[in-house]
Amino acid sequence: MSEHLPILMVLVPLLSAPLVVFIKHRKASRVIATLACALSACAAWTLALQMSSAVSYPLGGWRPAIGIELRVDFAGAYVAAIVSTIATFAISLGTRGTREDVVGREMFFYAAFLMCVAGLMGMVVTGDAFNVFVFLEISSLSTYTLVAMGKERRALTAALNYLFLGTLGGTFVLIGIGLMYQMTGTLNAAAVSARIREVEHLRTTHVAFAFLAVGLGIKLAVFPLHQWLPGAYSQAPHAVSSFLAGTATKVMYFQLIRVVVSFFGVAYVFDTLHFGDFLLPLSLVAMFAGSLSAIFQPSLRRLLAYSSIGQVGYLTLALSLGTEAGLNAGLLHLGAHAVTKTALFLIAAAFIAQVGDDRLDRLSGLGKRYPLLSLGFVLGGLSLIGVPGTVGFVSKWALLEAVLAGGRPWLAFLILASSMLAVVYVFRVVEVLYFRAPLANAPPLARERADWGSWVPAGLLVLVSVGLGVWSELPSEYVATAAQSLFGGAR
Amino acid sequence: MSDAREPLPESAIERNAVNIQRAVVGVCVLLLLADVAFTFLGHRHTHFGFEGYIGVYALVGFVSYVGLVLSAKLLRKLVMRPEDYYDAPVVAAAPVSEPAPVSEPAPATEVAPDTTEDPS
Amino acid sequence: MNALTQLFPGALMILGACFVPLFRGRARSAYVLALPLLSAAHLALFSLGHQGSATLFGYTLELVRVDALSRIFGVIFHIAAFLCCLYAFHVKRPLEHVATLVYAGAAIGATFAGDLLTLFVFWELTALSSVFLILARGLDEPERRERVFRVSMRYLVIQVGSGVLLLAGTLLYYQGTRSLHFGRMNLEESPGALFIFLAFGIKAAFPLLHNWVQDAYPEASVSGTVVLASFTTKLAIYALARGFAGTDVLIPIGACMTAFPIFFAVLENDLRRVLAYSLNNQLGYMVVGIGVGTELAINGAAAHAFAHILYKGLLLMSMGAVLYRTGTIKASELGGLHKSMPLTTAFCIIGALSISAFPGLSGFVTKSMIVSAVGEAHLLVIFGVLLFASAGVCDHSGIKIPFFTFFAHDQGWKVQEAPKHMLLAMGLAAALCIGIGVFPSALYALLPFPEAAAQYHAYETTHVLTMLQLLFFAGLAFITLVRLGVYPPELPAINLDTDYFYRRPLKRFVVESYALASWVRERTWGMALGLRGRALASLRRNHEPPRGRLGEPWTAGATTLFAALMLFTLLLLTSSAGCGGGEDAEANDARLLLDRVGAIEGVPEQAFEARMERVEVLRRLPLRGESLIAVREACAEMHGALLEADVQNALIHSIGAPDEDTPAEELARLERAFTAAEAAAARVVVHRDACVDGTATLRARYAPDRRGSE
Amino acid sequence: MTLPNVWNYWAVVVLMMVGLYIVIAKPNYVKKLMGLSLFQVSVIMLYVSMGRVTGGTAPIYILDDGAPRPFVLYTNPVPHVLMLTAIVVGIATTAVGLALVVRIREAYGSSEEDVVAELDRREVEAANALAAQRAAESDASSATAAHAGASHEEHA
Repeated sequence: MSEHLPILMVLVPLLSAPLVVFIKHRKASRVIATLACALSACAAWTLALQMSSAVSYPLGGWRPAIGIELRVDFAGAYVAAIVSTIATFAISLGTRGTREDVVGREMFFYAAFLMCVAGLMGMVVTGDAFNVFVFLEISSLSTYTLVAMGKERRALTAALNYLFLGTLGGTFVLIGIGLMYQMTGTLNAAAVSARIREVEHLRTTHVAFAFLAVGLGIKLAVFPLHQWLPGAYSQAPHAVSSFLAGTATKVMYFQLIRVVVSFFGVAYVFDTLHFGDFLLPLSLVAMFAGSLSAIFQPSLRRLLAYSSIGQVGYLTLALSLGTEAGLNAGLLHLGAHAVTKTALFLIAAAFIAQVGDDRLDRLSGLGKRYPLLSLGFVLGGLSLIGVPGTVGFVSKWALLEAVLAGGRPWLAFLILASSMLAVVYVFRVVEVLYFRAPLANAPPLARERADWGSWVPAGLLVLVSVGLGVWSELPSEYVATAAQSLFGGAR
Repeated sequence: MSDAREPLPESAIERNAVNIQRAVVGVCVLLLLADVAFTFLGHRHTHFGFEGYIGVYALVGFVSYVGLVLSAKLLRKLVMRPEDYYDAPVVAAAPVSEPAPVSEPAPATEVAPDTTEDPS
Repeated sequence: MNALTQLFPGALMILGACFVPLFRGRARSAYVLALPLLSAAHLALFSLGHQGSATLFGYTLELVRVDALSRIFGVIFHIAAFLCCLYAFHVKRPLEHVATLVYAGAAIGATFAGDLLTLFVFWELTALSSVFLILARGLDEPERRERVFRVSMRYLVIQVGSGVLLLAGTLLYYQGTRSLHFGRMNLEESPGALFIFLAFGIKAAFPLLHNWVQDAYPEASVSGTVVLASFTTKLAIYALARGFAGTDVLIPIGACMTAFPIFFAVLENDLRRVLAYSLNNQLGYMVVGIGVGTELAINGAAAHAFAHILYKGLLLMSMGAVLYRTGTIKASELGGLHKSMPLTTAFCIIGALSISAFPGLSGFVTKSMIVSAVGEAHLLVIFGVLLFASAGVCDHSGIKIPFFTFFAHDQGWKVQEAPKHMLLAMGLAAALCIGIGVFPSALYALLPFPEAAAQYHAYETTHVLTMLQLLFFAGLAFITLVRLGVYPPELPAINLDTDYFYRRPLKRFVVESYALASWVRERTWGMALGLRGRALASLRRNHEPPRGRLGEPWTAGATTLFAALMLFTLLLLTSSAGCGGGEDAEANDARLLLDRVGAIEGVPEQAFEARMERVEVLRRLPLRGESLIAVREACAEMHGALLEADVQNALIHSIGAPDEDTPAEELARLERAFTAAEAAAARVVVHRDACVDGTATLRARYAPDRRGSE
Repeated sequence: MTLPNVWNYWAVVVLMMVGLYIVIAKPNYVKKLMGLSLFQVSVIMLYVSMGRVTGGTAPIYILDDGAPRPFVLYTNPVPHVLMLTAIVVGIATTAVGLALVVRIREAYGSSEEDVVAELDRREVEAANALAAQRAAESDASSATAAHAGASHEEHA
């Protein structure tokens, strides 16, 4: 059984999706979706914890490089575990607000959600370049529909914008893969990386990399290509935005790492193409522009979305260093930010379900009424800032170490300076929650009490983010192994 | 707000304001005398030569004080601003005339009039 | 007992703070008051020299380090925490109590931190917890909320900025020395030390980095200001004393700090801001002491910090009481309050005399240590500056504060005396001020270098006499100036300070960069629209302000354009990497040629058709460059000939060896085949050298490792 | 590398650019979607071109009298197979996109991007204005309440 774990993580959600539609039962669909995600998560965690080296799974029994191969290394298992766990949290314990968003369309909602999970998991576990594209499109197409299910009509335009850009990105990736295939004659990751040495001086190879990088850059929301993100995150149903915030850009980041490290090789990408010099300024701009925009956003979810753009800047900055320490920091931050941001989006969803509006000023003075939710937001916000004792600090520390080890202290300063912008936007919310009187003339709350489903998952994730900040050896050691195996295999 | 209020009846301190001032002058004279006496009778513990002169600390105290207050008056000409100086909006001079309130908390107040009319 | 010493000092306050919201009414107040006492008892469990370690982030940390220097700061922080809690007895919201306790606990924890990382953690915690004390004022006065929020964000960013510098410095320092131990550092030793120094400097309010003190402290709530003024800056003083004692540059910095704030203090109308300037000035003495670095000087700095927390707290408490009762703290609106608030007046005067270093009060016995240390180091200029500053202190804190609040022109305030708990807190602080002034030896015993302190005698006749002269003649000058009408009147205004540079231009910078960004965006997008030659007018209409901001969603088209531009940029960048244009084309062609030649050789000999195909492909291969074409021709000819020869040979084999039965036409075919094969073989010989040598040269030049890797 | 030799690649580039241009410049959502489809289709041509082997036949297994014919040079079939998937993806994308356009048309009454964007913007601004107004009113009322509380305390 355990040798089939890699395919199970993908298959379970993928096959449950049609099941959900066929069963046509609202409650059952939710249960099935939950179970499928949980099973997938179990498979991912089992694999992540028991593996001693990269796992290869030949699909259909064909020899890898002839047939399609699933390949899970430490980093892949780590990302898969994060993605499936967050999917479970977002879907199973989704808030009442989430469920109300999609009343009457539950089957399709859960089916699309499962497809999206399957697509993301597939991207992580596959070792075949074209499969990456296929799974990318599976997840993207389902994401467009999920975003379009948002309550307001602006969700539709957000979804369509996302569709344009997502398709553009996906097609760029496809072109890149095609050119890569043209140069190497194979789609298998291991075989590509073995053969790319011979053709890496050719222009077509450069172009292949450029297309892949920009295509993934769009999906990853690298700075000037980020504009689909705020709309999609702030208009999608709550479960979806919580899920996307924690996973979509993270998986794309992981793909970019694989393209750089596994397919093309660090030496080629950074020494020949100087990709780091291209990515670094964009990351810096993202760190500041994203956070600065977040400060001025009038709505809670847009604030969080722009903060995500800033955080993607940290991720790409870590990658642009082109060192093992940088990779380590990037993977750590990937996990840290996934947990934190999902928790914050879930809390935002709970708040919005209570007041029926996602404007920040409607939260005035709600800190007293919802002490646990507000406390959760504060803790999550502190992790976003990178305050000691939270997992955000662990990753920021790793990033600083990586930057300093690269001999660029000025970068460390920029990172730290931009985290002060995070201080401002987090405390903006804190101020609204705790230091304003409730609006005297506000429309009545949609509900009086928050139901347990809205704060338990968020609370658990907040606890995780604080717990991992205190017992920081747990994530750092695993990620260090992952980065080492990923990087060691590349050089 | 103070115009509307009647002051409380004068206290002993207010009645004796002049006496207090006189007392201060008296103490000053006494201190100088003590300094003279001490210089000739006792042993001064000093770090620098200038401390040996009689009344040097009195001079330093008086002159520093007057100098401080007078130079602060000059400084006031330079640094004094109305109380709401920092709250006044900054206007951008960029090609597109961006309204100042981007850093203000409620930029929407300015567009309120025409947008509320728009739908109607 | 042992279990308790596993915790760091101050931990009880931080942990206890979490439970404050569980209590109600008087029980809460009692609980809040009990926590500092409990924590003080906890501190008493630690003996001098105690060290506790913990492991975090893979580093072994020195969580607790108790020595004389940290102990005296720990003690005074506990006293201050108790007084602050007592003073804030009336506050009903749990928030401020929690913030106060966590803040004080973090400051105490930082004092006992034995390594830089632990110090950083507490350093940040003080920043994050203290900001709530400022924010809390927005709750009491909703109309000030916006202002308070901005002040608190400025405060928080600067405080967190200091922490961030500390973190960067710690990392750099660790890289240089492989040690996180928080001990004496050299500025020259590592750039990390410089950053750490700057981080301390921000919190210690060095000149030009000082402004957050005057900006934030007066904006906090009545009790909040007292709390704020007690911990942050003194923690920085402790950190400087620990890390940079005897660093020469501190002496001019400190002297500057004593002198320049007093000018502003003379002018300032907001009396709590006057005290904030005076705080800065007092810190200057301590910084000078640390810079001098002798045992006496360090003793003086520590003792002065101890005394300073008490009398500055006392002064701020009295001002807070006035604010609490009257609702204003502007000198221009106050006066004559000694009639309605006599006890507060008395306490304020005790504080004012203490800060002015009046003999018999705490300031005198501590400041004189620093001044003597400077004298012993024979720093004449610094000594002069300190004397000047002493006269200045006498003005703004000693005379201005009590005079304009409680005496001066009676503005007709009819208010009650301060609440009892405030009076009690002030009374205790005043008693301590007097107690230290009268029995300095008790304080001296606590100092970092007790032997040196025991030899020091503050009450020397010369010293008392000169100090009295200085103070009384300064008072005389005040009387003279007021009588002459020269003393500057209190005006409702603000005075520009260094914050001008970040409050106006920074704001402008943000606004401008936003405007610029949206301008760029509109121009680029406008150009894209211009491509389709359509309706620029409608564009202008749509993008009038306040539209077109960066934060708004962009259209799909605009972002697609950006994606295309990005791709273009990356393509340009990458295509310029590694290979030049002409050489590149030739290399490409050469590799293509080699590849095709290799393809022919890779086919099994018997696959004639495939070989024929490939030879044809080779023959038609488009190439540039004479030499490549020559090689191509040669190889095509050679392989064509080889193929021909092989075909003929195969034919010969298929016919088999001739014998008598062989028909004549067969023999003729065989004959032709032999001839053709021989001709082909001859052609092979002709072209072989050109082909083999040519490909070998090309291979060596363009694909050296190709063979090996395959 | 003259034009006739690689004309298919040039066609790919032209198609791609035309598609991109339409996505960027046309305000109508349906046109944009068509541009996107064109862009995707160009990739199919790219793949098919790269799979072609000069002199190769179609990748169909050729039998001579029931036996496989030896030594046939086939064009690479893999890119063709890959493109089957890409075609499906392209159709799915266009279908989802068109469905969204229909919904947008229902919700906004237009399928022109500028009109929809303008409507969105107004919606946001109206919400901002409403919120600001509400905040101002609330501040005013709470400020009076606070003053009342303060004076009450003073009396007590």
